[in-house]
Amino acid sequence: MAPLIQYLMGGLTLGSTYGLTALGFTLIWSATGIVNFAQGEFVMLGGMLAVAGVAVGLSQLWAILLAVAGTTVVGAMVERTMIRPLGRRPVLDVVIVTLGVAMVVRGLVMLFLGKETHVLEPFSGHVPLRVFGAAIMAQGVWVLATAAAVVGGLKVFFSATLEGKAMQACAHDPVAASLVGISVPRMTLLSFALSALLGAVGGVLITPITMTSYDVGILLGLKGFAACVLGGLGSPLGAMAGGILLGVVESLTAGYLSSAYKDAVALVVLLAVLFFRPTGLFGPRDVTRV
Amino acid sequence: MAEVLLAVRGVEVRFGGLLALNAVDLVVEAGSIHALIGPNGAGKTTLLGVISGAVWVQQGQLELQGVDITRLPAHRRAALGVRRTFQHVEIVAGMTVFDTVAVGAHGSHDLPLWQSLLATPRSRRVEEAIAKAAAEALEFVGLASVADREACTLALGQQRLVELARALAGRPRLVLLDEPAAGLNMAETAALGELILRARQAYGLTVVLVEHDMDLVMEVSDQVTVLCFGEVIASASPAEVQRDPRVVAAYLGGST
Amino acid sequence: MLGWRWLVVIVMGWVGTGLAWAAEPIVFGAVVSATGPAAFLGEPQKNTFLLLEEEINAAGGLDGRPITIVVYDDESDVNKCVLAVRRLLDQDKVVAIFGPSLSGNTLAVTKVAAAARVPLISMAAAEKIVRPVDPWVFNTPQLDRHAGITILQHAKAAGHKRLALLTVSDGYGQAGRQVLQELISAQGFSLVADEVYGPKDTDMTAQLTKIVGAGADALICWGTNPGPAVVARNRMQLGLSIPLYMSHGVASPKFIELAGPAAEGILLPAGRLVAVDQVPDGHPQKAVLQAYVAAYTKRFGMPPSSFGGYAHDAVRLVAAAVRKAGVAEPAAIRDALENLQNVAGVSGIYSYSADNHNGLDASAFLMVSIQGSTWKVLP
Amino acid sequence: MRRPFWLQVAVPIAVMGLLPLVFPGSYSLTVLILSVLHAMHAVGLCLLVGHAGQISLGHGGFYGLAAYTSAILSVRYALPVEVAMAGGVGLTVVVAALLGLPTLRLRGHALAMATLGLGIILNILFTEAVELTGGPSGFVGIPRLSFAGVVVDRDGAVYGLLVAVLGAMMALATNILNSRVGRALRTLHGSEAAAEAMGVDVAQAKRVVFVLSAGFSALAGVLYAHYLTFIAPSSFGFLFSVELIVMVVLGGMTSIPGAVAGAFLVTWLPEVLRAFENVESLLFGIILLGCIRFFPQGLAGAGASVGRWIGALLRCPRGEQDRG
Repeated sequence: MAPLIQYLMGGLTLGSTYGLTALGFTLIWSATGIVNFAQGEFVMLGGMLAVAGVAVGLSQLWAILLAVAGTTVVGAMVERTMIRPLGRRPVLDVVIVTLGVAMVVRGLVMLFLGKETHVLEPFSGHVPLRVFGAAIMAQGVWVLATAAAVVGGLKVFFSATLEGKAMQACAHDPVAASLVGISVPRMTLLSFALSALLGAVGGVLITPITMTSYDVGILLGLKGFAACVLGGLGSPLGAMAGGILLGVVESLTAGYLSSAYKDAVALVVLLAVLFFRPTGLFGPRDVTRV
Repeated sequence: MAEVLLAVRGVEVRFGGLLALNAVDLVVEAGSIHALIGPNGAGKTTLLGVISGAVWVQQGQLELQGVDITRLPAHRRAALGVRRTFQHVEIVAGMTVFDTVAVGAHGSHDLPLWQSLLATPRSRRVEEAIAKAAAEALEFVGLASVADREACTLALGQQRLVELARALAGRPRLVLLDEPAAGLNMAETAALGELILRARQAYGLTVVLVEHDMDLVMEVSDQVTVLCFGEVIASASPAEVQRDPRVVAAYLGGST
Repeated sequence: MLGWRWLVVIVMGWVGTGLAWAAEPIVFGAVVSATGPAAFLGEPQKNTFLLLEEEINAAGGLDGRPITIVVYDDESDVNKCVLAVRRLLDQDKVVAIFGPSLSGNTLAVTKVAAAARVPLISMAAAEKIVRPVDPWVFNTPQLDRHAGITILQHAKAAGHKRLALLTVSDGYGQAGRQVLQELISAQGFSLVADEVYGPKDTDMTAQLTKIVGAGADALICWGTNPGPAVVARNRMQLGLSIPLYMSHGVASPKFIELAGPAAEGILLPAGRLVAVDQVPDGHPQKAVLQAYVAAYTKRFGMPPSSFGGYAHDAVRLVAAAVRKAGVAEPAAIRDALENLQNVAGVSGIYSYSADNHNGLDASAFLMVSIQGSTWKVLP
Repeated sequence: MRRPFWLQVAVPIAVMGLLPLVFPGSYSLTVLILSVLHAMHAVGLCLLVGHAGQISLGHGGFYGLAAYTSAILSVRYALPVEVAMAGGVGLTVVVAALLGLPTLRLRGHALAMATLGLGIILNILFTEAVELTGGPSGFVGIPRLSFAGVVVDRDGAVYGLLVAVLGAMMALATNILNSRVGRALRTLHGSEAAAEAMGVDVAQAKRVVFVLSAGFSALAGVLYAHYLTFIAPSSFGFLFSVELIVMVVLGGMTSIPGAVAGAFLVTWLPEVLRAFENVESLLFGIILLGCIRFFPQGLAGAGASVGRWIGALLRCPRGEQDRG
């Protein structure tokens, strides 16, 4: 078994879990310019609700569908009850509200679903696949394939549908967008619901690999956010690529340098990108000066 | 011919693929009121941004009294005596009229932070000077009585005056006014025109005025430059510009 | 007539006061990490304190006095832990403190308890807690050293020479890693890889790949859930054939649930609690274990974990010390604890002395393997 | 709007001085000491978040960096405590300045991202550099606070010292807010365009406030390390940084005494509401949401209302006399 290929495969699987979280971030950012610190909690909620569904005797498929639907509703409710009433308050206030939402969601899940760690059955069994002599979990392929599909879907959504274009217009200049007849509140609602949906899909997909508990959202959120910044906020492809890059850097560092400092090395890469290429590796090239 | 205060030469600005300003020249004489007019999207506000330092030029040069300011950031230009007002009023919620105006004097003093941190005698003298300048500016525009009100609660006309006072508090050499009459009624506009003329007198100002209200432009300006699609199509006295067929065409073309 | 009545009232009042005085409860304190990252430790411990308080009071209390155990949650946070201990000493005037759950938190409060001259019986395992001995500080868990010795005995018998370590980078993993590094070189093994992972990491294939590349005969993984379950799953994913030893930190049904089929064949040292039915009938711990499992399961609807066992033993030991001392005073309890011999608890058989404040030895551990999703005690 | 010094600094300090008399005992004193330490962060963050409009999610990391540096210098290198503390604060300020230099040129949430990343990197260092830091189970045996050989070992004396330090911080912060710098910060928070057009060096102003707030957190860190004599990485994590934001928001974002009150309340609350320990995260989340939505002025707003109410109450009898 060639270690390098195994490291890359491991990094790919890990990175795609980050990328899936990052996609939700990027969607809300694209539509509203808000960094949603509750995105990790949407991912956690998807996984935990699916686990809870299985625990009360639903089949895994139904549990997953209900979990995704439930999380989407939560996302829409968060926007309706928490974000929208703020109106035109400074972005800082909205960002702080998302921090608050994260704490509330985490607190409620801990209270009602407990503090234990849980796991879902892998969709295609426990037998790993062999790729170029490296082993990869079948579930990892599910994650990667879904992520690729979502990236493609978002690309089409943003470039080919009216809704998608409207959504981007809102982030760019909400006043202008509303002048040309786009309903900014509706777009914000849509972006939160879609992000929650994406988060929940990610949550149920990665739970068979990473397991879940009420507090996994924090780290997932941080890694997803880092992936976004790395790839360039606002670009779905960038988010996914940033996630995979982050995962691969971690995996290679653990393999060749030091497993103790793998997260630190990945974050140093992140800071370097932030300092020297603030729009991210895959973001727009021309940087407007401030 | 009077001394040239501001010279803009061959300025080019691009936003992505859009050419917002193309080879723009502008010469503003000291003590004059120089109007910039043109149809919507002509690049007037962009040009003001270029002068104030909010917009970076891709090509061209700016000189303020013979000093090259092309690569100076906005706050450094403010320190050289450039102030502006905004088309969409930029007044911060939660600040009083007095505080809003006092910010205008910020760039006129250079004081190390530790002085403010420790409230040293020198910093107190600076604060007093700022307070005095702000009070004078408020008095000048006639808003002294509302100094302690929250600025964003005032009517739009008064907010525009707050912005003017903010610009004046810095005792600037050059003031850039971006559509100061937008949203004002006729009486307010007339008073504003008078105020601008008085301010030139009292503060020794040079003014660059972007304005759609032609009556105001004709009343106060010494020189008018016409922009259309990012290019200067005319620059002359108000009377000449009014007769210029290209200008008339541009406005008719712009409005259809 | 009136005088008679008054006399009755006075006598009754006197008796009543006397009874009330006799019934004044003995107040113990406990600090657990019932929330936060270490909640898996603190929650069963908190439950156990509740259970034992009821049990002891139902059985007539200690020396005729009921007991109260004031339980504070430190939320796995060292500041809150210090506050909780100060509060127990200052406001609740406790005679002994059980806990904290975490080694780091314990190290932060030992001086506080010692300065107040109140015995502290920690439920954390780090060796630094009891070596060197602080007269006022005891602990109840089996030491990491004993677990390490048990693992290495098995490894030696199986003929493994080149060992690899994969430890979690928290207090538990750090303590285990230090002990194992020391034991491995002292016992003539060679340590070919020494890797770590973060407590919330979700992929350890890189570390495992590196370990295989280093040519290890066997791997020792030291951590608490969920990390080791990820290690087990990744090991199966990579198809590794070298034996995997785990620590006693995963000796709970939760680990088998999380690791799923990947748990098969994993070896670990565990207290007798995981396999009560496999403990021989004559064993001194058998009755204690059965009683604890039965009572806990009945009260909370799930089986107890070995972490709860640490709380159980702490209470039982202090109760034994109070009975022995005949008085519930901090200094007397401390002195009596130091002289307890052969007290059977959930985690082992305790014998404290002036220079041994842990009281257990390697015999507290059994080597078990996971077979058919359950624990199989190895001979 | 000038902030009267006595109301902003003197009254809060006097109240804090009296608190140990109201809540006697060593336990209460410990809670008070932690509250004052948290308040030091809150004062700095009030400037950064409330006035400069920048969010930092890494002040827990600065707290830890200073604490660990001072602990390492005083224990591993046997330097005097004062020198070690100065070293801790100095290093932290330098690190903050280096981080702020490239980051605060950028608009938007660059600072949130950068501080978040740095905070986690620092936490990994505290955890993994076992030789230096003692690793995840903590750094034991840090010497107690001492100045020129005099050890401050009574908790009462520590509390007095901390309140004095906090008072100095509040005074500095109040000076800033009463100066042109304070107005500049408020303006750039609302409109960077207006601020720079008026001559405010926006990046520089943000940087200065960021470094100042990091310095306050660093000072809190070294005092904490030498007060508790034990530190562990878990005290300096992301969640602590978020808790600091809760304090500032609860205090009303822009008010210095409000931020201090917020710090005291957030530190006391879990102690008072023991039954609610399972819902602490929920509670803090609700505080954040509730304050932003319904009470953007936070405790400071409540304080002002109470002040007006008392004022009205005092005036009322006189008014009746006038009429009578």
